[in-house]
Amino acid sequence: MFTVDTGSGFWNPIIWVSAIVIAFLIMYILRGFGKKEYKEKTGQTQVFLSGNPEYEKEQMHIKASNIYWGFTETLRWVYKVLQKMHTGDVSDYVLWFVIVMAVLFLVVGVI
Amino acid sequence: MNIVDAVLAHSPALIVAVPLIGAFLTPLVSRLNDKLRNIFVILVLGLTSSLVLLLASDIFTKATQGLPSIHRYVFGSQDLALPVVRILFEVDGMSIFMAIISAILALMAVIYSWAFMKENTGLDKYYTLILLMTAGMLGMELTGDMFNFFVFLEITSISSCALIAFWTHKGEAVDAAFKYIVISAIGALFVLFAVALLYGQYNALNIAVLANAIQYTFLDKIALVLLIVALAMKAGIVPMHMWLPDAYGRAPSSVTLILIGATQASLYGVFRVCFTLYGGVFNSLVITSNTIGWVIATLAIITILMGVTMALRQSDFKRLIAYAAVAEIGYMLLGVGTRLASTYINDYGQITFPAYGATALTGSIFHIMNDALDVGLLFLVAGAIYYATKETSLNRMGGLARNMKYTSIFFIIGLLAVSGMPPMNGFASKLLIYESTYQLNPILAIIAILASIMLLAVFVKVFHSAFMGPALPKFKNVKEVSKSMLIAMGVIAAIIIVFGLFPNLVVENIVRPAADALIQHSSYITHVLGGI
Amino acid sequence: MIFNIPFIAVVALILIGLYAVVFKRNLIKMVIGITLIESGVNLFLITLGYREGSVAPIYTSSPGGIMSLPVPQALTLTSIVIGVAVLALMLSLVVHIYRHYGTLDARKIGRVEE
Amino acid sequence: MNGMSKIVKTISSIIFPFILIYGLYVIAHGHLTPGGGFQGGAVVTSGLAMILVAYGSVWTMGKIKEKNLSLFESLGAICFILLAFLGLGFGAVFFNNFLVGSDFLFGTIPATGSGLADINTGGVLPLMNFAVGLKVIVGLFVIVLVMAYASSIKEGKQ
Repeated sequence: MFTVDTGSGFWNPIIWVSAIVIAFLIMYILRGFGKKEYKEKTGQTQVFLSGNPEYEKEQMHIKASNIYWGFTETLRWVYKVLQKMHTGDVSDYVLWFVIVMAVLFLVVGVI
Repeated sequence: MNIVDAVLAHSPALIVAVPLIGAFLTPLVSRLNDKLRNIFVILVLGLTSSLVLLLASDIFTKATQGLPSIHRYVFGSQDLALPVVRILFEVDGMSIFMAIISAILALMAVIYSWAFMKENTGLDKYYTLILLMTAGMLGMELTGDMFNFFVFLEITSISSCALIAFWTHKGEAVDAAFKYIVISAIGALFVLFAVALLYGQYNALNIAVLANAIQYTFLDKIALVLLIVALAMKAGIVPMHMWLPDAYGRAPSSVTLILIGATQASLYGVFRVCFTLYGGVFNSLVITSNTIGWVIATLAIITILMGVTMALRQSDFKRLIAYAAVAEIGYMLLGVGTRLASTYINDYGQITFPAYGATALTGSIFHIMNDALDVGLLFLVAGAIYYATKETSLNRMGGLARNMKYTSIFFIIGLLAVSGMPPMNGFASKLLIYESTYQLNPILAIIAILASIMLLAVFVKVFHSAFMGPALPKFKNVKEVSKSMLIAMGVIAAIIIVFGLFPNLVVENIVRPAADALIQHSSYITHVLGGI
Repeated sequence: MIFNIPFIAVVALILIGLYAVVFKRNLIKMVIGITLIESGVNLFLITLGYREGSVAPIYTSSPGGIMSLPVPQALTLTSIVIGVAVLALMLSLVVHIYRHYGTLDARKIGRVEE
Repeated sequence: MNGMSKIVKTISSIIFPFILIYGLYVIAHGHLTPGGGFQGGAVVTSGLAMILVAYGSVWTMGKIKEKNLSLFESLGAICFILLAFLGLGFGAVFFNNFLVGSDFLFGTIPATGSGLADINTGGVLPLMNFAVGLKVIVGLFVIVLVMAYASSIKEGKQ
């Protein structure tokens, strides 16, 4: 009922879920050890940014465009090509259709 | 008991006829009362869904027991003589599998739009178009006739185009609709051209008759290319995918949910062409089958990579999900390519079909359903956020989980499912695809897995920027969305979790019969031709 | 040879239509291109059903002799009906686009930052 | 779009009944001669479009409510599907031609061989032609009317 046979392996969500539950239990126990020393309204709960003053809440939020900046910056040449492809022009969409059709005609015709 | 049998016997026709008559009754009901109209539309689609489920239960029970399960419905004749020249519906496991998806998506979209579209005018036309589109999708999936397929394809694309442009005050939406109608008109016309080529040679329009007679002549090759490319364009395969982010991203979210169904109905067309119409050809000509298989697998890998890399850069919420949807379509196509490329001639000169080919097809069919649910749920969440904040750009969002806790829970479920994290349903189907593709070529499988990880990264970014973070002052008054939207999202999320926890139940009872129906193309043919 | 001329016309119509859709900037011209493709396909269907010296396929009071096949004509008719719907939809969208953007140049509308 | 000169208005008023009759003839004889609901409906709509051009879209819009037109369009489609459903009820199959052989409306079976056409044949086909004709007349006219009206608003603004 639970196990999917994939031909060369299997997948059973129940084993996975029980593993996750056990991991969470261990985590919870570990958390309990630290909880004893936690005291509210002391220096423990203040934000510490390497000694710098804390920013406004709104400025702290990382905007979507800034996430994975390094990745997109490294692959800038890829994105340049891709951006050139996506012109937002209907004629180009149809042109791609014609190109793929021509390539497939060649492939199917040669065989 | 008798009436159930009668309904079952006529259900292929009723499944299409009920939304059709509902579509034309909607303007009349709309004159009475708006609330009554909403209830009426939900009832019509509920009736359609229950008819689909009734037919599906019959087909899948028979198929798992090894009985002949294909339903054939001939229009307009009491005796079943000469079914070949008549218009007929032929429903096998694959058709009804797709019909389940379309019907459920349409029902959820209508429930969702009760609150989502409340502030718009002209809603009678909106609901009429939704019902027409549902009828078109279901007709595409149930029909056994190539020309009918074209007609329903056009019905679907015309009504969905009008729905994309429903917010006519937005110039972008109208522009996206224009792109969509140009693409669909050209695609459908080339499908019609291919149908005419086949008709000119074999003097038949029936899929089963054509599949029986097909010789793979020069004209058949042209028809094959035209059908595959045109339907692939309508399904959003790279490099013909560019209309898809425009259309998905700018339509109302409830419409996007049904658009997923329309796209997948075109993908169903690719499946039908590859495995039923040209099934006999591909089963006997190994080199042709392998070449087409490798072409499709390459397109699929490009689709996955392109979808994922473009999704990473997007800042518009719905456009990002649309690129993720492009990537998901690649996974479905990968299974098809693997199945076609896996046939080989063994040492004794016989054509063999390795078991992993069938597994790949099973995985990709399972993934069709999972993709519809996962991506659909994400689109509904995006629509809910738009409804609550009137904001589409991720750059201006933040901290929404504080105000919209149910929506963010649904988003987490959709996120995990769409990126193939265990124990969600997306993982089960992707695992089937990975393992079988690995046996064809390890590189394909590795690229697919890496792309899936990137998909997770993409959605983690979305989750962080939209839901996490400090509460922004401009979203102080944002409230949780209305009940009808929560119901629609909740039902889809519940289905995702159930499918994730009991994958084998789904695979054995629904997916494998559908895959078998595609693989055993001879039973599809004999069911029509046997009657003569 | 003379019977191949319609097929040549079909291919020519489809290619001209594709040319118009791909290389013309004006949206109206693109719509015209699509209708050209549609007429090409319709012509192909009609040509398939043509038999030399045949009469209309109506049994009552028919003069006798061979009849042309009615199925391609029915297909063409359906295709024309669908074509009218698509054409009307496209033109109304063009009207809307013109209102929003004030231009019909395909390269000046619908650009997104990404 | 304003109306045209008085000559055009008069001539189109005179010609309009003939176009109407011809279109209705094509619809009514759809099961006997080439033509049918769509073709006849298109002929009638061309007549209506002529009136529209002659008298101007604003005048026409004042005469006819768009809402009523869409009502008639739905009615045509509903009639068509109801006939198909009646086939399910009276015969056994969806779209069944249940009127043939019943000697009722359009029910006679035509004599074989060549001869004059009998209008009283065809079963549900003529009825379906009427339904399609109604839908096509109204639907096409709505398209033409709305487009003309929309462009006239544009002109008025400028």
